[in-house]
Amino acid sequence: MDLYEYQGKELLRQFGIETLEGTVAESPEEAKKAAEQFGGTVAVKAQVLTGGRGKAGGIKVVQEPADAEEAARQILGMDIKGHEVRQVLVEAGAAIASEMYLSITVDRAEKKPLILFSTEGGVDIEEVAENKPEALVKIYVDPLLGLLPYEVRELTFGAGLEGDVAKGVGKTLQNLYTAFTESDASLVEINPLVATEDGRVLALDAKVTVDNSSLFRHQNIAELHDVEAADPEEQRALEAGLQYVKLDGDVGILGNGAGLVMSTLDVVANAGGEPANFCDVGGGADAEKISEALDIVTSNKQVKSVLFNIFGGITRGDEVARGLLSALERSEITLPIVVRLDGTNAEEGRQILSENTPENVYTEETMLEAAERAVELAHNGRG
Amino acid sequence: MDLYEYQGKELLRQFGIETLEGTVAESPEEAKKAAEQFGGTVAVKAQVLTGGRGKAGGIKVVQEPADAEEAARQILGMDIKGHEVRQVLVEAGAAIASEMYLSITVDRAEKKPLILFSTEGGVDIEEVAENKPEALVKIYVDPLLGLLPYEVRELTFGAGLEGDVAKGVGKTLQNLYTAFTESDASLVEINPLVATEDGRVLALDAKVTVDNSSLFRHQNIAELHDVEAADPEEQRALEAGLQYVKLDGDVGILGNGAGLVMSTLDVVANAGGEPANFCDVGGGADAEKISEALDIVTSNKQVKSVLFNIFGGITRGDEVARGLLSALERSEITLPIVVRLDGTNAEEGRQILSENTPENVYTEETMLEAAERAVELAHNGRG
Amino acid sequence: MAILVDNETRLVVQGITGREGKFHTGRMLESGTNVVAGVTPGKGGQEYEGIPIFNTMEEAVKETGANASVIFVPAALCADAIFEALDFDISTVCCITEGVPVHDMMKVTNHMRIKDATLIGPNCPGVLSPGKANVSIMPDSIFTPGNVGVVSRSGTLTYQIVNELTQRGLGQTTAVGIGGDPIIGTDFIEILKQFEEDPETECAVMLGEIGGNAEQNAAEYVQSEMTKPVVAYIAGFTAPEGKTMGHAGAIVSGGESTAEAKSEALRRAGIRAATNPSEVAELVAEALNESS
Amino acid sequence: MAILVDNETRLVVQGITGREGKFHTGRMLESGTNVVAGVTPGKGGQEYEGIPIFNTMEEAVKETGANASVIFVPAALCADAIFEALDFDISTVCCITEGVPVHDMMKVTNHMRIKDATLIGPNCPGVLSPGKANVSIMPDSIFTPGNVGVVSRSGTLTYQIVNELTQRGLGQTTAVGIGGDPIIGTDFIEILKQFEEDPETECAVMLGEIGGNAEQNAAEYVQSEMTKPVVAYIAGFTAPEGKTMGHAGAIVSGGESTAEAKSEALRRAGIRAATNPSEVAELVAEALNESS
Repeated sequence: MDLYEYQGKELLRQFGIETLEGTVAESPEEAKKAAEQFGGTVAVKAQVLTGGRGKAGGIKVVQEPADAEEAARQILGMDIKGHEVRQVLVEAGAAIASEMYLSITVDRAEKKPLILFSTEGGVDIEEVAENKPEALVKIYVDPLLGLLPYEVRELTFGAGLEGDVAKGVGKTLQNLYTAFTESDASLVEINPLVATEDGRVLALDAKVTVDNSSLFRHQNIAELHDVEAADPEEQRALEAGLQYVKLDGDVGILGNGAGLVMSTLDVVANAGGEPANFCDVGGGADAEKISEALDIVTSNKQVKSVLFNIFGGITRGDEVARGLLSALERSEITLPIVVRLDGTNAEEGRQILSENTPENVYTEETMLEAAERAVELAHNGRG
Repeated sequence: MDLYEYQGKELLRQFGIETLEGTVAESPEEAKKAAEQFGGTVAVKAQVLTGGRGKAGGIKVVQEPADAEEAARQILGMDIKGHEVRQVLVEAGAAIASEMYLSITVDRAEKKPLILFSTEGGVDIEEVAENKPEALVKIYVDPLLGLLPYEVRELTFGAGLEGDVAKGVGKTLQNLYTAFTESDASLVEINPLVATEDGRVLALDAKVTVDNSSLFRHQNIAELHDVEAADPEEQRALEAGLQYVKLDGDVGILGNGAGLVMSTLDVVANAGGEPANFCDVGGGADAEKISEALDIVTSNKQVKSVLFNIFGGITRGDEVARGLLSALERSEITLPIVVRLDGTNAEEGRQILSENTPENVYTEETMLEAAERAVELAHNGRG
Repeated sequence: MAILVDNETRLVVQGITGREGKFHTGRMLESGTNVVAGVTPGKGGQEYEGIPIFNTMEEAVKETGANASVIFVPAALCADAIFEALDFDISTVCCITEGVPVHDMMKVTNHMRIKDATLIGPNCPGVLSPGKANVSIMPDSIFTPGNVGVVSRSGTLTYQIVNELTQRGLGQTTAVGIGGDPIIGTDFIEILKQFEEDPETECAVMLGEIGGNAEQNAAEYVQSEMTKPVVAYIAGFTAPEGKTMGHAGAIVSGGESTAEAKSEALRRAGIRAATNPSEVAELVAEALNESS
Repeated sequence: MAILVDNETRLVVQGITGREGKFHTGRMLESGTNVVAGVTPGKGGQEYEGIPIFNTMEEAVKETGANASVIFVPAALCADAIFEALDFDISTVCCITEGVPVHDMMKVTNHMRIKDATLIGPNCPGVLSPGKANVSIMPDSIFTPGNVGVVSRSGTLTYQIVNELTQRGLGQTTAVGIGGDPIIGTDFIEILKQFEEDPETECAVMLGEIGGNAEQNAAEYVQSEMTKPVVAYIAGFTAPEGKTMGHAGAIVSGGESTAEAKSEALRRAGIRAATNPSEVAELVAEALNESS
């Protein structure tokens, strides 16, 4: 689960990391009031759960409260990579001496927290890694020992930091590591981490992603989930316990098991089609869940045909067929639905379907055939 | 560093372990007042840093405040294994259903915390280990993982506990482990841990020993050190940075290095003498430290002769001889002192001593000879 | 021969009295697996399908000589269950449960460096050696004994491909679902290594997906260390960046983690990488023909 | 030959700019030890006695190829210094400092189970292989090369006995002070094992003391595994129960931890256990005569 900048900063402050003073505003007037309160230069920053807001014009630095109001007017409502800006963070200014980068992620291969630090801040860290690898300090932490003092020194000395900045970065790193573990984060990133002219070290931005699997023990963080910002289909799927990702095409796709659905998308693309979504209904042949999934997939108006790819493993093909029929009875879907049934008792399942299917349901034996049929039907539907 | 029962309980309470209500009293009147406050049955318990107070009559359970006063009168001032009772703990009563034993120690061979639990409480755990080993549950904890939930279950199921008692013991164990690690304890022992008739689990006694090497990070615990209760010689040695243990004999012993001093004691005993103390002056030939050590050793009026056993390693024998002479000049010791100098530049050292020694100083070449001489002189001194 | 589980397997089911635990215990028994014990704290002394239930792994191992475990306990309790299994010298632990916190798994996997044991999962279908032992939630009926080793990050995709192998007459030594989470106990390399060492396995199938770079690491291993042919398929060519595709670990977060990059790396390492799942069985048949 | 440190040793001194660090670095250099680096955070770039100082162990190892370290940093910082040394593949780490918290040492020693390295100490005099390397605070002058291996829990008692060995013409392969704390990196057994394997060592001397049961464990090992003669001496026969005798680990806390019980166990295992320190050299001479 991703946090907004202002939420991430609030979290970091709880662990002792310094940030600038800031206020969230939902209207230009609120932004003006906040700017008046801080006085002097302020930054008005779009709050969206995506990167690249700077380049998109979502951050403006202004001198006067009236300009803050105007900046907020421009930014609020803006669409940044499909995300509507509904809030801005108005933040006090600071005299910045240098910009740095600091993050902690979960390294999958090493199975350890990985700290990345660079004295090149405010830019894309992957670019730094590529163009100036010597500016990047990497430290793997043993999760059983936690971050050790010498590892902090590795970072500060390794990056050539000195004096107050070295101390401030060291302290920030220790606090960030605590925030990372205590919050079950999969990513905490401060870019830029800045040193001010008076020697303080501050988080100027904050990107925090918390492991969804850990939210049960972080009720306070789980509550931050922004239902309004979520795609309505994805939100509905989340509530129904479905794995769902919206895409741009016109072939709606459902199946059982993440790997099988992912490969169904690939096969559809190979057949010249464009998947409209990823939807994993999981195990079992629960008619209610299947019908909810069908509803969500077809609520996307772009969808012209649906491909339902089931491999009967534990759940046998005949049971799946019955579940599907029962789901279809409940729904009022008229779009063509291609069903591919394979695995345990597949033949029995196909038999059941062929005897009772509504007109808009087609059955196929293989993934390839099913994909081709679904793509063809979608093309016809575009007509 | 050992804590008194009432201090140990205060510490355990900070980590969520339940105890009975109690008040420390330094006079019979205070004890009476406390008993009045609690009402009903109370226990009056001697606060001493040694075991076996029960057998010595240091614990009395009474029904009336006046009896509590009388009990305190009897216990205060009592000598228990050389420890004078200066405080009693007056503790409220409880309806006890069963007594258990729970402790965590540092296991030297496994290099891990070792949990010991038994449903046989209130008795010596070493006896249980010997006579009824099946009643003893042992769990080694990986210090990098901490105490895991399944280990708690190992203990409660292993001991055949059920219901509230199982839950209460489990919770107590988790809290005790936290207390053990957070306080850098080398021992936390609750004997007995009791289950009350209404299903609560309480620490009826508490023995806590905190690792001396860790006191720098536990100022609050270090401050509990009871200067008054300490042996005055041992306290003075502590302040002078000397390793000192008082014993019962009449041959005062000093040397450099714990192992060497321990073996000096042994050699003296072999020669028929009785060591009066263990005193390690450490490395170097600091005249001031040597003179302080000599003063402490000879302040014990039982001492009839002193054996000073030095192996010159890093510190050369000639330097040691000069330090010793300078120390002797400052002190007014008239007791016979046997000096044994060996190792680097030992001959030069002995030469210096033989030229300048006061009459009461004898030099010897080997440990055995020196020990024999010191024992002989002590015997003569007994006159 | 087979890897990880076989006729010597003496299985304990951790969380045997839960809904999933009960259901799959039944199925594993039907497959002829030697299920010797179950563990559910507080239910010690009971039985399920004739299998004795214990309160702790210590008792279960002591009483039954169990050497493998399969875990169906809730996600929040999995790390504890794994630690418990490891502590009583279970040599193969399969954690089926999905949704185990990543930080828990980092602790578990780093602790495993002092253990001589294999953890499969979490969020995995388990391990099945046809005709020998089924320590999994996989449908035994689609498997048949043979000489192809299968290792996969996903469940139903594995069934899909095993089914096609079986239909083509290409039986399996063992199928291992290593799991779809970012941090898993055992990566492709360790399993491929076991297939390489297993005398009966003649060809290995590796089913990967987007996210991480475990497939690249495996490709390097295959190129430098393996003599047996490897056939692979990577799912998720059409997955958009930054979106979790069902499995917590299936997320494109940089060029290396795409299906293209992975398939490319596999081919460079001399691995037959299929472009769709149905090609896999064909490529296996081809590989076996060539090597025989 | 020798154990742990020898002519191949490339030593880094952790805490080289402190009072103890400076003093003993000078002495180790005088003994001909190949001291290649020092580490003191914040003093990187400086030199001491011509030895380059680095801010971190990473730099020190990278720049100088150091393979052993000796630690003189304050007790509160020792665990961190040991972890740092281990992380950059130092194979022998000697921690001289006294007063390291016991809980710190439990973490360190348990972490070492994943490291292929030897930690000597803390609260120890270090390791000295006469004529080869002195990674210790022991006085080089009393040693002489030979074929007796010495392992001890204490400092000056070791000097006493080494001195007597040398005076008797019985030179040493290596002397190892394993330290006087309750939790130490390496126990008697590991060192005795190395002496057993070292072709040059012909007799081992073990100097124990009250507290714990490391000597009993060593006795078992000697009886079942060692072919070379072992001579021992245990200090502390007169120590009262419950009192710490100088070393944090030297405390009688139960029947097993007394000097009597230990000497008894040693004799039962066929070890020549001296009753006073001066007997040791005599027993060594006797043992060498018998075995030659």
